[in-house]
Amino acid sequence: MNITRLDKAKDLKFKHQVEEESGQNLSTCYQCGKCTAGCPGAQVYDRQVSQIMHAVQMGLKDEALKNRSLWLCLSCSTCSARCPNNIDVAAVMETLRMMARREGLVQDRPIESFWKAFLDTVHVTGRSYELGVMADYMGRTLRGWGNLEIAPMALRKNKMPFIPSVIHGREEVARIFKRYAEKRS
Amino acid sequence: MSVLAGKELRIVGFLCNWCSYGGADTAGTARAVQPTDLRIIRVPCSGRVNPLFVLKALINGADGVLVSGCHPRDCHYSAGNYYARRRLELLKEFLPVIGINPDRFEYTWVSASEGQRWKDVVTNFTNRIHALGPAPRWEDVPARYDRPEELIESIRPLGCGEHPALPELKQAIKDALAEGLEGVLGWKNGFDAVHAEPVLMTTPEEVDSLIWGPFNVHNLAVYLPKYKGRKIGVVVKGCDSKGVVELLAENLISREEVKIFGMGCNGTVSLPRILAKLPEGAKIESCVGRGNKLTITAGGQEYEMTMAEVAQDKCRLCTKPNAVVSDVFVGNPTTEPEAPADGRLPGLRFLDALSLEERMGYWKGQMERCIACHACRGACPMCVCRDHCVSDTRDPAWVTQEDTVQQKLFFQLIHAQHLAGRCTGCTECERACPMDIPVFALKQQFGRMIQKIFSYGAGLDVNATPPLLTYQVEEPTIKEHDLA
Amino acid sequence: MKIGVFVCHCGSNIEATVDTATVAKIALTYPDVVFAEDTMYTCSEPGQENIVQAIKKHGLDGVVVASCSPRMHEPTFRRTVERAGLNRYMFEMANIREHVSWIGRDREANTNKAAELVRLAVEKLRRNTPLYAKQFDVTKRVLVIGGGVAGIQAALDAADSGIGVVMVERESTIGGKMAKLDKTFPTIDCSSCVLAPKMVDVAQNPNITLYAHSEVESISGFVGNFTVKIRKRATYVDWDKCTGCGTCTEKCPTKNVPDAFNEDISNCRAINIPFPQAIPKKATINPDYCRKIKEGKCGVCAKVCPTGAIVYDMVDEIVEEKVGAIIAATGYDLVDWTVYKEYGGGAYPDVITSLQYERMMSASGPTGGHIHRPSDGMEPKNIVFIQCVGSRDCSIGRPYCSGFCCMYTAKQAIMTKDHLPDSEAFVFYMDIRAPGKMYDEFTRRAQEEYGVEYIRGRVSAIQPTVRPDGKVGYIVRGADTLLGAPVEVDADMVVLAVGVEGSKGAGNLAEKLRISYDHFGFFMESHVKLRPVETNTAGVYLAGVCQGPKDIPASVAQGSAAAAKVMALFSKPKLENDPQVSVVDIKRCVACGKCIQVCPYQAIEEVEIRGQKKAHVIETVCQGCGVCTATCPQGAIQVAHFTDNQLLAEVNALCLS
Amino acid sequence: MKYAYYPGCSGHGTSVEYEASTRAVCNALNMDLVEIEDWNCCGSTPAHSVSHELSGALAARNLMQAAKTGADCVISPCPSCSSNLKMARYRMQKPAFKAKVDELLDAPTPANADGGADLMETYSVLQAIVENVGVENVASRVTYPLEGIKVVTYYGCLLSRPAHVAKFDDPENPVSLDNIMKALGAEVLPFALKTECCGAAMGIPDVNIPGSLSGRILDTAKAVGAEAVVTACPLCHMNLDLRQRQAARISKKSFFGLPVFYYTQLIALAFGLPKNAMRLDKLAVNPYPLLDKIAERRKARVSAELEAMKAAGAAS
Repeated sequence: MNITRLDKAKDLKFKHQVEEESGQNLSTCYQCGKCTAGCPGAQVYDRQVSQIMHAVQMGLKDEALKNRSLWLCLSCSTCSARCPNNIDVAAVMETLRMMARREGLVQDRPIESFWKAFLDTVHVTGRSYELGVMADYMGRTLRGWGNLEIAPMALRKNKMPFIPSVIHGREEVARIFKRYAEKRS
Repeated sequence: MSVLAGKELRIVGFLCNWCSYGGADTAGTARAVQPTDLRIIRVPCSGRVNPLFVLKALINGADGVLVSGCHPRDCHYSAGNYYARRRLELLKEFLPVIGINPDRFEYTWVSASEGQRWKDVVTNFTNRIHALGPAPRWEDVPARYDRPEELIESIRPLGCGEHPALPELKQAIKDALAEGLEGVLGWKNGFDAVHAEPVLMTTPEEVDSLIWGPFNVHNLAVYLPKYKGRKIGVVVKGCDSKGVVELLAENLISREEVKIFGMGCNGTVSLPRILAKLPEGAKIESCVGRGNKLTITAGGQEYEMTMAEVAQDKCRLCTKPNAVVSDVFVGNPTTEPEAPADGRLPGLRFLDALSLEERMGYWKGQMERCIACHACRGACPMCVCRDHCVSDTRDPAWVTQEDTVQQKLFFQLIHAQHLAGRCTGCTECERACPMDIPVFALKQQFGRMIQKIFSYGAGLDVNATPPLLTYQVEEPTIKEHDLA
Repeated sequence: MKIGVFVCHCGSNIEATVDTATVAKIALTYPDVVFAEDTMYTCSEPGQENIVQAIKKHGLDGVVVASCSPRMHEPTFRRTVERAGLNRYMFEMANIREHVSWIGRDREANTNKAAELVRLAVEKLRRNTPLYAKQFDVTKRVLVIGGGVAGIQAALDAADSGIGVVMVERESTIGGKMAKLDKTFPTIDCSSCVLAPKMVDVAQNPNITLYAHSEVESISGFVGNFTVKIRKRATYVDWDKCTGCGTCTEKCPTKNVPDAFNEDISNCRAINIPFPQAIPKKATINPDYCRKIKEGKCGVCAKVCPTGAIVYDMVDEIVEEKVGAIIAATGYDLVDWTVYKEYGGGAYPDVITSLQYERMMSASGPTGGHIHRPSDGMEPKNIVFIQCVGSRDCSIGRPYCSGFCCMYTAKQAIMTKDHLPDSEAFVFYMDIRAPGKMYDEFTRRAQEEYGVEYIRGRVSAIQPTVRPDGKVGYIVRGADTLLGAPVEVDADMVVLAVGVEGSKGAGNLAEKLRISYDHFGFFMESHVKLRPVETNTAGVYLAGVCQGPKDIPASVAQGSAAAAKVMALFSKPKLENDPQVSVVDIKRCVACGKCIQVCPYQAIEEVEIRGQKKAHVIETVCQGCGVCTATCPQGAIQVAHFTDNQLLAEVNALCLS
Repeated sequence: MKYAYYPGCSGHGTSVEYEASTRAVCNALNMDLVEIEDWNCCGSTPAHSVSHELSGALAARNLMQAAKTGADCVISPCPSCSSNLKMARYRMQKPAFKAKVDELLDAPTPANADGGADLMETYSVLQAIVENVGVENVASRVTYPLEGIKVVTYYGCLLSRPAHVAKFDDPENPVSLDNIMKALGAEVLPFALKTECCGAAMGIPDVNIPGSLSGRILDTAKAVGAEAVVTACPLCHMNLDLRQRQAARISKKSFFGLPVFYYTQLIALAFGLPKNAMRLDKLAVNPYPLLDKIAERRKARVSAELEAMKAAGAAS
């Protein structure tokens, strides 16, 4: 493990940017760990929420952005609901996720791919289509085979239609995505 | 003193020593950074803050004034802030009539422990004043010389004929004099047929000179305090009787010492309106009133005019033509009309239609004409100060001798503020003004706001306490002004 | 008039953001100012001497000091100018620290503002006149509100010095929270063994009048002469007759009354004496439960009472006492922790407060000192202590540290190990706050000698579950932030170290006392460092947790301190008033009586002077609020040093030109 | 009351039984549902994880479509959808955010007096039932009470969170479902994991996440003695029902065999609505043994009541 030179690594601009985009004052975090304690994703995180919060406080951009935890966050807001300092921790996590994507620091391609697959389906049909998302995702990542375990039951119960529903306004929806893509680039 | 040009505005704060000044100290101790505009004047209690200090600051060019005291129930002196709350709330409602944006003045409550709240109050108030920008200066505002000319319609029939009960009244007065009354205040004919003048009747002959009619304009209640300690009588119209009631309510005269004679009133005239219908300088020879018509002979010519044309404004909206309180009431009472939907006299109606800046210009124009004769003060039955008026002393030095619009207006504001909650609306101030300046509008603005906030009208109940001399712990009609 | 101005650097406190030399230079241009200089520490001995010398050398008639808040040092500098032969009221302060240097960062704006504040002080001082205090009589008795350990200490110290004490206690016994504790840290002394003798002393001291089961109804008057109305709440037992034999309690058939003294973990009877050492040891009927009072049936206690003390139709009684000073010692209550739904919000029987745990561990408590969990009586093995419940938590509006929870949690963990050697104690903490003699050592002992597990992190939730053996368990989900990982304990019982706030009704009492209080119900002291016992209302003092969280030794110390303040106040034969009171100019007064009508103190009377009625101020009753001055239309009544002319001069200085 | 109805994508796939029972129950409670014409996917978690503006735009199109129905508000059975629609409206009260979203849309959203977007409010169907219809009205419609079956209610994360946007029930200890279940005659057991996350959509990339989280929820439910779990969320339902075997395996427990119902299915059951209003056949964990138990208890109760009536008749 490297020794962190705090004076050099400290990136206050980064901290302020996170505060600005998330609308949260991170100086008020006193590292009690209640967010970590209640986080359903904590068991699979490689860096705990409270540690990520501390990294942001210290302006340690890499530590805050380069981790899988951001992508494993379930957005359940338990952390925000229980924070004694009224910090919307989930909003900070979401902000970091967006920043990581912008900076090209995505640490969990599979989840990113799942989201892409999901949004592509919406982009094309106007609605999400589970079988399509699944196929797209598995095609992209060659992963997700664990889900095959439940496929027979889902199919038996006719819970995964083979034909996606497509809306009349799908072009309108597609234009939303198009403008979004243009704006980003 | 110069304000840092462009950076700061002039904001004056009056803070009570115990709560808000301490709250400001607490904010300082916590290094709670605030805008630098505010200058704090320490006072013992928010109840010490005479609203006239606020007016003084605003008239003299402050861009904003803030008063802060202890929270209600928390006053170091038990009740000072309750008085402050009533007076300052009323002041805030009053300000627009002289063209000052009421947002430039605020009052609130901050305790000594509330450093953060104090910071928020200062920051928000300063931001508000900066958003409003520098206050308009009297020097820069264009003066207006137009004035209310509206002739409002009367809500009751007005008349000028001879009163049938006058002989009965005279007899009653003679009887009372015989029983030991020192004298009775009434009216007799003046130097011509349209001018009446007050008289203290002490003999039967003098009683015979008593007149009753449209020229009895003077409110004789004004003389009563002078006779305190002596048994005396007074003849009153309805409006005059309200003055008597208010004097009684404030213990300025005593009920045992004054005997009140009343008759139903059918309205009085505005002399300027009559004179305007006659050739300038024409000598008035006689005047006969029949029904609602006056026939005046002047310079050998006859002029006819109706009460609808020449009656005083206050008579047109009068709902109390009969004495509110009396010992002797002769003749039939005049029918009392329902209260009008709009009780504003022309002065206030005119002002209400103007913008804030136009109102400033209006008062500037009016006050340029004021000759500071203080006839308005002399005619006012509710002025208790008499020879001790603050405008005639340097101690305290509320007004200076400078002949400026601000000084003259400030005198009017002192008078209006002293009358707040006590003025019975007899409009004698305005009638007495030799320059015909509509000063009553200031008092009526206070009056209507007192009606709005305290549902109180002066001069109706001898047992009532004027609202600014009392308080309630909970004031349901005053909402808290929370700046934090 | 010759005025001298002294502008203080206050070290760098002011100088850092205010150019004091410039302020002094500008001050020299003000009317009547003949001398001005900036000084390093004006309040220091050389600083004060400098003022004395300047007064003598320049023949000054008055002095302005621009430094900190007058609430801090006005008395100091008044003494200084007096030493130099001036009247102490020929002095004014400009607050350029709290109101300028500490709240603004722009040096130019601050310097300008400071100069203007000096201008205001000069304008005011130019219109000051020498004032002289009047003397008045003082009632040498003190009211102590609250009979916890702080109030007891204050009462005993005052009574010992010969001062009459009136003690008012809301509960039916004195002793407060300390009486409920099992042991005290860091010595593990038995709490009641230490406290009970002091309680007995209160009962036996002839100088102390105790009103238990009573509350302060109203307070009027001022320092030296307060009139206090006390509501003696109905006890339904004639305490003059009650001997405290306890027969009534034994025979009372109503057994389902939540026992408040035992923090509701057990029940008591409808007629009850809270605990064996209660002072006064008298029975009280709880009218919400008594069958006789509620339904008219029963009457057992009246039948069995050997002295015939039971009075079912007793009503509240109001008594009046005259005192010269008041000590508030109303203590605290626990924060309402049931807002924490993630901890069960009060629904889980085995999640209890630290105070309930004290009663459970106390040998005189309902379980006789045996630790059994409430749900099923099982002796717990895993016990989790959660600290900072209701402390340091902005989300429930309690941002402060309650001060003594770290210490009692360590004590309770140690006692747990003592009672149940096989048990495991886990303490979830954020920081261990143990400043105090032998305190840190004590928390170390908990860990080193007793093996208490300290885990650094807050608990997110307590989740009850049923174990395979059918017993209820509580999964405590916390974080170990040092490990950087979520952790869990399957606990049998959870003890919450619940934070404290001002006792219920504190705000209401503060209003009666006319003192400030904060959002949390704590009373505001006059100065947080230098006047922690005084309040801003003369003659009202504070002792114990009612002023802010503190432990027993600190509460006792403040109790003694408050008593000492009262002794100092009463040490003079007469008190002196603050001469900044209202004065009537009889030439201007027209006796309209408006001032009499608005005066909150009935300090103005109507008198006849040479046959004319005039208003007259009773100087020792007037408190100087100035409401009369703001009311008088002629300006005939002026409150000294806050006269119309002084305030007008200040307004004009700011607004004209 | 007229509602603009937003079914959500899963109503056409994994949660057809939720969709069917919701419509049937709303109909029975005289709630007038008008499906939003040509609605699109709200974007769900992926959209707001990628961009608030994108998420806002997808939601805004739906809310503008909804305005055409002339209804008073939008309702959706899916907590994720209703949360997204709520959040979009909440964020778009700020003019700056509205402007950014408008740039993505064909036509800008209408503005209100403060410059924010003038869009309809969205509620979950559950909130509409609890707050507009009232639990007492649900209770009055019950004809076949649930005979005291022991259930735990499972709300998931989004019904009452984040509290400042959801403005519904308690974020830590919600009780709306409990009250409905009690009204239906079920016994609701205390359950500390009501709002504990089930793992959401993380199953697609990694089955272990919902596996262990749902395993814990089901295990605790079983431990406290529940005979069934009641939910209000399609995603929760999938993780608890469809993935129940997987969850048992991953959390190293034996199969729980706990039926997981949508609350609307149980309302329909207690109202005595027809089979196609419940679609119990769509549930992965067999619910029929529990339904049989209800039927048996009902039989026993009714015959006991009859006996009692007879005895009373004989006595008089």
